[in-house]
Amino acid sequence: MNQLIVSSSPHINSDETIAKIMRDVVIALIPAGIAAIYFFGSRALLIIVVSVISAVLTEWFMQKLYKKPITLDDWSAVVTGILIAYNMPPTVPLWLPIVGSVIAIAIIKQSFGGLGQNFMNPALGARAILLACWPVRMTTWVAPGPDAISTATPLELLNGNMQEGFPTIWDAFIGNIGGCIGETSAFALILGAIYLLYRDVINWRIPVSYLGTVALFTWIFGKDGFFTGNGIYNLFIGGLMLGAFYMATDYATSPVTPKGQLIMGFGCGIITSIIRLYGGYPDGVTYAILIMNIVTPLIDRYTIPSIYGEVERNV
Amino acid sequence: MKLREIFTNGIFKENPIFKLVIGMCPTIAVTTAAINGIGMGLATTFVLICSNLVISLLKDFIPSKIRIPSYIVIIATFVTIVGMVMEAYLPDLYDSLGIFIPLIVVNCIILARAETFASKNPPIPSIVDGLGIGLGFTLSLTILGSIRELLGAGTLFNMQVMPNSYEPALIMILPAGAFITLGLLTGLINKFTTKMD
Amino acid sequence: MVEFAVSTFTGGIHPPYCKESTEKMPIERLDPPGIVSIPLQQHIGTPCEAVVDVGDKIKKGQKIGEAKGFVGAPIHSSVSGVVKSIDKKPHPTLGECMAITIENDGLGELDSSLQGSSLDSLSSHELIERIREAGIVGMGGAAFPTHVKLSPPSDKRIDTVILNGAECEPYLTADHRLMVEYSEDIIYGLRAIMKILDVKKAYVGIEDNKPDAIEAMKKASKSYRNIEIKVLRTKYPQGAEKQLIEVLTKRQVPSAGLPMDVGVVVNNVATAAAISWAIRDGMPLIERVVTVTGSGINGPKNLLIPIGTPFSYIVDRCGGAKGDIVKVINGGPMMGLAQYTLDVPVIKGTSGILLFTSEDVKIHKEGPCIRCAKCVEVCPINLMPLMLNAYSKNHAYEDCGRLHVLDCIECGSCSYICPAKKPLMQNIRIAKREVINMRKQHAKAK
Amino acid sequence: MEYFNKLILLFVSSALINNIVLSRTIAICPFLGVSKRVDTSLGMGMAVMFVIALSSVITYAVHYAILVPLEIEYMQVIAFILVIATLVQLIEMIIQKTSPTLYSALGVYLPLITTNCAVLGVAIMNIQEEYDLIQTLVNGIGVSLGFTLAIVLFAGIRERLELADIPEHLEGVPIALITAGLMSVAFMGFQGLIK
Amino acid sequence: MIESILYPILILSGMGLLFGVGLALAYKKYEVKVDPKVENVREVLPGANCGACGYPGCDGFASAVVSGEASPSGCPVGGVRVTEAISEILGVEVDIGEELIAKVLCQGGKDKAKDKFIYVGVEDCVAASMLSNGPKSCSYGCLGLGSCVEACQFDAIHINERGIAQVDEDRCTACGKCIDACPKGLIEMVPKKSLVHVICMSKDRGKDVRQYCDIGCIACQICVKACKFDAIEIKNNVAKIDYSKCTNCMVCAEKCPTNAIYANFERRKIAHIDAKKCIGCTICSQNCSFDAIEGERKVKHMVVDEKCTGCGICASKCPTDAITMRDR
Repeated sequence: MNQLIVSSSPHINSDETIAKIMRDVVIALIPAGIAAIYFFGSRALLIIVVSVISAVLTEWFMQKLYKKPITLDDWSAVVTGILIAYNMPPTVPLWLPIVGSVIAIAIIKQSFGGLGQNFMNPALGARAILLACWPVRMTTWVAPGPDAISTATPLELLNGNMQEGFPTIWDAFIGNIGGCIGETSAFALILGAIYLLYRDVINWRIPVSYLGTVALFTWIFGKDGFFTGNGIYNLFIGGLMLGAFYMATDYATSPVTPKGQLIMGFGCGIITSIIRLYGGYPDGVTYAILIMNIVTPLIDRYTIPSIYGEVERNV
Repeated sequence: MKLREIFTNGIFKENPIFKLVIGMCPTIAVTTAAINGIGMGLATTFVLICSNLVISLLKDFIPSKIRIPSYIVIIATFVTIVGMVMEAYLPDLYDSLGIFIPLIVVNCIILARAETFASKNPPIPSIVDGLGIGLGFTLSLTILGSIRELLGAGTLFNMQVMPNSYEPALIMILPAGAFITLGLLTGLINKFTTKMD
Repeated sequence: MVEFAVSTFTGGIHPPYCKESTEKMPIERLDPPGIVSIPLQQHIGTPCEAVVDVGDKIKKGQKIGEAKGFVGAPIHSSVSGVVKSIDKKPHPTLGECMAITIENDGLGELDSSLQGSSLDSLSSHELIERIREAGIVGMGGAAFPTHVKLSPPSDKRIDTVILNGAECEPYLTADHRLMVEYSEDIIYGLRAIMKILDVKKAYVGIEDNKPDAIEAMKKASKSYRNIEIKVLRTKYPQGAEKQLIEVLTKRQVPSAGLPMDVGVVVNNVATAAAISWAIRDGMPLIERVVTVTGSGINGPKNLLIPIGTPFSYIVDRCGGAKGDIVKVINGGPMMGLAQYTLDVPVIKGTSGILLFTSEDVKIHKEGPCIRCAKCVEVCPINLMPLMLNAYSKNHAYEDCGRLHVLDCIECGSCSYICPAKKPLMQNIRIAKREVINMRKQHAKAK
Repeated sequence: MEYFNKLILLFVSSALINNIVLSRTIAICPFLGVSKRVDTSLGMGMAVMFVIALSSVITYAVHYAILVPLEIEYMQVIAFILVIATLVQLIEMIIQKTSPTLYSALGVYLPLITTNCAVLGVAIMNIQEEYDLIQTLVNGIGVSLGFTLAIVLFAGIRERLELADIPEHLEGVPIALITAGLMSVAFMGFQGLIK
Repeated sequence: MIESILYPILILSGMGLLFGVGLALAYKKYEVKVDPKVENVREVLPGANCGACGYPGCDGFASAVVSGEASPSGCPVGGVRVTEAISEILGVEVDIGEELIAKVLCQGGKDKAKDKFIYVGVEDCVAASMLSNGPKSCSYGCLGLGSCVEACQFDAIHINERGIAQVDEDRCTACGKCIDACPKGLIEMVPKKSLVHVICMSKDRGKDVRQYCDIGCIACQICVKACKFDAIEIKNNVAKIDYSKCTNCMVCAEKCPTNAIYANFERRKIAHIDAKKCIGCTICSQNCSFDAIEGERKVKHMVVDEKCTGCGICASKCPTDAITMRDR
């Protein structure tokens, strides 16, 4: 008999891998991509493709540069690329998603040691930086359809004291509104989210607490006094669905403890609502998640669950 | 140590920004343009030379228990002078540097040199040290300011450099851009210098 | 069987159980090998002292090693024959250990001093003495002497006895078959335990993937109203002491505490069966049921194997090895120990022998931790395995101690579930060891 | 009521929107230096808060009671720094005597509060913005809370970074600066909260 | 005009005086007595804060030394220089111990010692040793996974190409961290000047050692018999050199059948007799255990180069200091 292998138990492993998880996220993002192409045309597809390719290339280049193993097969760069594209208005020139991908992968992800070690969501961080660099480019919206008529997003309308001209809640739900290419269709995003929940890639804590907080908060603090806001409407507009299901839940940048995840969702909800209602930007989802990303290490630190049997001993 | 060594030491081996990592506030705050970097750098250099000289002269008379407050008062005097001069002759620069002119007082570089060098060395080397460190500081600030101005406004010393089609990345002239640029720059220099070792 | 399982504990995993190949195989008695080598140490603690010499002729069931101190169990010969040597031999859990090697004379002569008795004729004190003399230890794995477990300090009130028939480890079916075929004996042993502890309530916990065992046990216990057969949901580590107690009694064993702190004593079903044989037939613990399975064995079986039988002999009797064996495990795949040789003997705690070919043993490349928190979710103790792993790797053992690393029950769920294939369990084990060392040194310094 | 609202806005502004570290980029040295552990940075934050609150009030008094009547406002920097230096030294002595644990935790950084630009910066800003005494106090507390918030969050992230395999040449200061930059990006979200 | 100069000066000096007095009073009230000795000791320490002394950083060590808790030679990093400096400050004469160096006592590399299984898991000796004592068939052998390398703060220990840890003598500061890190207890402090070492720790019987490793100590007693100075004994099946008796004659290493005793033959010395000083007293030749000195009474003695082992006994016995030990 040849030499045996000796290793520490357990001797069996689940067949879950990082690549499988990331691939599931990509699959879950497909419906939103189809919706984007349907509403904004082939331009949306082009942006997605350019963004993904540049993200993957940057990942490859940085790993070469830092002499790390090349891990393109874990699909994480693809996810980042797609999310960056989804956070772009359909009007952007193609160099913008490329710059975004480079910032996201090279600075926000690989500088901190690569997958799982970054403290900030790469796609959102890149979006915030692009927003600071080229604010006009990043906030020029068009209405869905072939004509590319410039329009305002529902959030801008809400902030502009308009009384009319809002898209219906149905339009907002299926995505027939202005906005970033991947964020408009709440329906497609929810479809993907159901898949992720079913596959146990994400759990309910962050999305539910996030969405719930926003709905409640925007309802309570309405424009015309307490309890006059339209909380449900607020759920379907802006980047909330995309943020709540796909970016606030980002493993590396959200708390690992159950209690921490609830706090994360709640915090995101509060900040999003405050920025939506009182802030200088129409949509607070990006900044809300980024700010909670920063707080995540502290949340983890202070929400470590009490271990089995500990409570009883203290009594 | 030879005077020449003391001088180059401040620019390279003990470059206050990239090697010692002190004096960060003005570095981050005022380097939105190359000219601001130079202005801030030279103002600091002046204070550094003067305070180093005075402290070196007075080092035997200051009791060690109250040396820090004494140094600061000396530094503050020169900062006030610089502020007045700038306000009179370079009002634009004075305005763009704003609160960071009085804050030169608390720039750790000056106090650090007073503590580690001027209080232990005779006047001439102290002046040279002040000059070296000050120029090292100025150089770093100018480099950082140039990069930020170039990318953030497309200009260099207020002259259009980048082609007109270039759309300036505004973040470069915001604090966030300063932090990130300085971080990457320091990393780059680290890589460079470790290779040389 | 229409019966709902009792509610389950938090955390845990659902590995593939792989029990099909042996769960229907009746227990066969393995004929003793020509040579057995019985280690003088079967569990953590001080080794036994040999009471025979090289050249002595001994009988089956004769005591050959005497325990030193209260926390120890004597060791008996599983064959009749001549003592050939007493020296260091490979050991399945301790690496190496002194062992008595006996050449089997094939006669199987029983030691004449072994006397059967009955439950009613013995006092609880005599029962304990009999259990101790029979060298009975916990047969679930850790092999802690049973008589110690059954003699709780007087300030602990025990009101419940639990028999552990969960057998949540994949592959293993030894307890399962035992419950199907020897249910009467198990209940008899359980009654002995109840008599010793003077307890009115007993549960037998069995996972719902063993319906035939549940049925058999129910039948055997029908006439004893204070014995309840409880159906458990199939989930690993359902058979871990603390989890079993919580599920059955809703009591949580305190951190760093023992089951007796909440008035419970837990024993394995195999231990109960051994107790019944010790009482009725006076038979010491010299053989046990072992599941021999895995993709590397030609004929998987449940065997009643004499203690001290080398693995190699057993493999031969199961049709030999099949294919390219890369791993041999003593115990189950989740908590068992990998062996480097087949020369190790079966000991009292061996519940299974697994032979894995390269088909079962995938060597994964370790990836970066993506903080998916799946390890946090599955940990039945509510620990933070990902943090313990990172701290352990950085030698930050004080942080590990702060995060209660010593409460880890080493079930391995975290390592199993990790999508990055990090060796969480191994790093946690290192941290445990270092923390214990650190605390010892600390105590010494004081 | 309006005055009260103004105070709240001032507080929010000085703590979050114009965060002293991430937006005004003052007090970077202690921010980078004392942020390796959450506990220490919390202590540093507290110390700074104490010093700033006290020094804002005292410098306010010095300015309006001495410098203005004598028409020597140009002496502001010297006078203020003298006050602050004395104050810090006093506090240092008191802490060293009364709480050795706090002293050893903050160690070398206590004397460095003197050169913490935030202290002098706040004092000068208070005068420049022509705040009254209460506004001065509110601003001081707001700024120092903002400082504490930034440094504690930063320390939390840095503790995590300790376990990450950061590329060799970015380890230490460079990655800390990049982290600060990204934090600054996130804090931009607070912009425009007060129109 | 006068006012604009006078006021600032008055104000400044007034404030200065006021604060000065205030500070002075506060200083009196809140004075913390720091022993100046502590500060002085702290000054001479290397400041690496490595903790090798067992105290929390150099500050901790400084106060421990002054309070008498720690020995002045307790800083392994600073070496003799620091010990002397501290002793000077404390005014204590310390006996400067022999300079030590860490030594890994195993040479059973990949080519010499077999593995008993393939280890898969965390690349760390402690981790591997927890599984059946590690993959090496000799349970006392170096696992070569580098726990000591990681523990060393001075980059003084490396795994060599044969898979065995090796100490870089120039960098080793004898801080002892590697000793604690090795799960096999294979690293020991040895005197830096000793050139002969038993590089094996196996307590197995000779028969077993032979089975596991080609270069292990089989406790054959040959070295014990070969040593003319009673410096070797066999303890627990392994030879042990008493460094206080060893003369670096290296005869044991020559005789060892398995090469388990290693000697640095390149640094072996040789006796040299100064013909001018030699008076032909024969004391040296009488004391030489190796018959390496020839010469009749009253005749200048000669060293037989091939026989001399460099033990240096002759040099220590020569009444006229005519013999010096030289490099070969």
